[in-house]
Amino acid sequence: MTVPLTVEFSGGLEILFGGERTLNITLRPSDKQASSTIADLVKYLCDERMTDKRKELFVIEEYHVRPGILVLINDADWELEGEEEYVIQSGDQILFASTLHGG
Amino acid sequence: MTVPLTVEFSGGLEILFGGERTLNITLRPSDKQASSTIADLVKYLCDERMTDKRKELFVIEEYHVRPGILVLINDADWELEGEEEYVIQSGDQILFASTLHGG
Amino acid sequence: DHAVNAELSLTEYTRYGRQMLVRELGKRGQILLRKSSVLVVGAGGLGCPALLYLSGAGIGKLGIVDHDVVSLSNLPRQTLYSVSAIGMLKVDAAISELRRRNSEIEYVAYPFALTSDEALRVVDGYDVVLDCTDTPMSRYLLGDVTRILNIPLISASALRTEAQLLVLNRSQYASTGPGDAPCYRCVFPTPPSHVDACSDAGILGPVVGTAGLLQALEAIKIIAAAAHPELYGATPGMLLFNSMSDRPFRTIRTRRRQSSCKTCGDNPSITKRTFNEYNYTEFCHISETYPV
Amino acid sequence: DHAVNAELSLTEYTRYGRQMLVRELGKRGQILLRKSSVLVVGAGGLGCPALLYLSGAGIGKLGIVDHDVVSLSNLPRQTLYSVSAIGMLKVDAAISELRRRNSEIEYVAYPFALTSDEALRVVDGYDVVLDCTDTPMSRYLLGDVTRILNIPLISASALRTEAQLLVLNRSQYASTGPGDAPCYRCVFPTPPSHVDACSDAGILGPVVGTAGLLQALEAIKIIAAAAHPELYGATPGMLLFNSMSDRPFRTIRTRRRQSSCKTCGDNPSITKRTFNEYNYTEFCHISETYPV
Ligand SMILES: [Zn+2]
Ligand SMILES: [Zn+2]
Repeated sequence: MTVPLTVEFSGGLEILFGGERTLNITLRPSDKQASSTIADLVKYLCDERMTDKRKELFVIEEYHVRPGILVLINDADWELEGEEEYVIQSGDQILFASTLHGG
Repeated sequence: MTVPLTVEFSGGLEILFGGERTLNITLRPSDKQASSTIADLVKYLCDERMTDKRKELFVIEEYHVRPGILVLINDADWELEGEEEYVIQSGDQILFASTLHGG
Repeated sequence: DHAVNAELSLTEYTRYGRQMLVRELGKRGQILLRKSSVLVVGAGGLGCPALLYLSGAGIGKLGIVDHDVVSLSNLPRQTLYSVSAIGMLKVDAAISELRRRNSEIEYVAYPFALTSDEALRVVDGYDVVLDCTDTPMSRYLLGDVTRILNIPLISASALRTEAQLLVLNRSQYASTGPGDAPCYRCVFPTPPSHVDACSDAGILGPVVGTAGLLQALEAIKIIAAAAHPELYGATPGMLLFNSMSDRPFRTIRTRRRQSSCKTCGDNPSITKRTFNEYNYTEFCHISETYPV
Repeated sequence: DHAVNAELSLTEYTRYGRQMLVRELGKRGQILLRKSSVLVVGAGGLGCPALLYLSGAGIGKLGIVDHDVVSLSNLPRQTLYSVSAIGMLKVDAAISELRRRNSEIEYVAYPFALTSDEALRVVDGYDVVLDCTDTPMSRYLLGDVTRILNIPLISASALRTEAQLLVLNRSQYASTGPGDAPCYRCVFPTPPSHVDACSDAGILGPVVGTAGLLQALEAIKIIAAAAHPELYGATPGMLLFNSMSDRPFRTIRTRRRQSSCKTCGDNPSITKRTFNEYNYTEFCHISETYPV
């Protein structure tokens, strides 16, 4: 089952994705899976959509979102939704936001 | 068919409704109707929910929203949706906002 | 473009360096700010922070319209004014305070209330206008003048714990014309029958201050967009801010240009030629003020 | 309550009258503002507008922590400072500018960078703390200190065209304890591996200014809520502001207090007693800066 969703980047992460702040994506689960998780989405973004080679600015240790990046699922911290294991629903809005420290 | 919706007030209109900024409402269409419009909602709010007697601060000429009040249907100006004739859908958010002029 | 190829001085590089690093502004945007002019109508709770940040950003010419003098009750939210400015004309006190921070800007004082007699003359030639006034009459007047002169208008208002922001006469930041963008009168064809004033209903300083800062930001974006049109999209239309709400900011889809609009519709009756004859006082006759 | 029955002077009624008309503040709220104290850590792009509006609103005592001196490159967004203040300590320049507007406030200068040696001593006794700093180290340090001392913390940050605001240690405005509210370390258990600074990545003045104003507003609300608890609900948690987005403001549901938190979890290792031994420099060791 394919799942359409919106992915947004902010806090400078958009620079890693060709300057695009918003991507409209349709995820196709791999053969063994019936659905896609945030972990699948992160791998897909790294492998298929990232235009910058510096993957360490987005993930560490193969596809774990690096510390300092907020992941928001429909405007809620992903910790409230199950983090990497959250199963993406049709129409979800996923925001990856670098935390800012300037003042 | 009953329709649950959220009504919000701002710009001072909440004072006319007992200070409540948000009302969760379930509308029941009258006998002759299959559905409820914004016009029906405005009449219901005036007759059933307004705690202030000064109806002229909300409506003019029997149940027409007075000039100076923005009506927003799911964050869009009601002019884009058909104004008083818009048929309310389940889960709609209707905001009545007095336009401000202070500076 | 000759202007965009102009050079900045070393002082300008030092002063504006941090904001020039932002790619949506950059060196080209900074040069555009320097060669542009913004008119701020009203030097009160909205106008003070707007002026402070427009002057800070390096807008070349800032016009300020206000007939009023500074009073003690202004100070909490009209943050350009010190105690020693009480009794001074706001335009004079504001310019003196802005000059202390940035004397490279050209400041122009209009120490009177804008009426239809001089509105066209004052507004003509400015690149962006900020409506920081506090009456429906001045809002319709500025709405009509800016639409007739094809100037983007950034209108804000505030009361109690709430504020509203509206970008008019432009739908796209990088556009030079209104397109399908509404004018003030398109959005509000009928004047309000009741109006609250800050002096009656009260206002929190940071609420009106936030609205003024967002006006300055929109003005900077409209000017800088010409340097980097590919980075800019649609203007926000309308923004509602209610600081007591659990969703304090809302972006609203407003109506588009109305064919029935008296100023920008298919058969406009308010034009450059007829503008002087239009009676704003009569049109905005408010039957009673809104009792708090 | 004796304090809430205190009287205001005629000057105070005149100066603060407009904001006292707002029912969420009122006379009782104004008296609470006068008897309360706010510590602003960092007098830069966030701290300047926050201080200007906190002083304007009549907070009784304002503490300002900053070790830095004013430079020309600060002026566009650090709007308390005039050209003549260049080279002065920011705390001194800020207080001198704030006094010109409101000399009734008690201003306290802390002209040093906050380190764990004096953080507890400096922060203790303030009613609200604003984090207007610009490094992860200072953010974790303030997060821990305020959580240990049970003081609400309003943390903001900004870069390029974006800003973030976070109310910590309080879930409800009128609450006196954290309840299930997270501390800074609950929301960010692991320090970032890459960090941008405004000096490298740039910043737009009105963006950081808006975040600073919203910090002042949240501080005022937290203080005034005690006078009118029935009018106040939950704090906003987190607010994201991206001025280039077509939905520029988002309210975010953050995580709640984490039982694993080192500062406020079930087995905290960072306490009043051990706080001095914690090595913030080592914890926040940033391997490389984020290339722009
Ligand atoms: Zn029009
Ligand atoms: Zn914690």
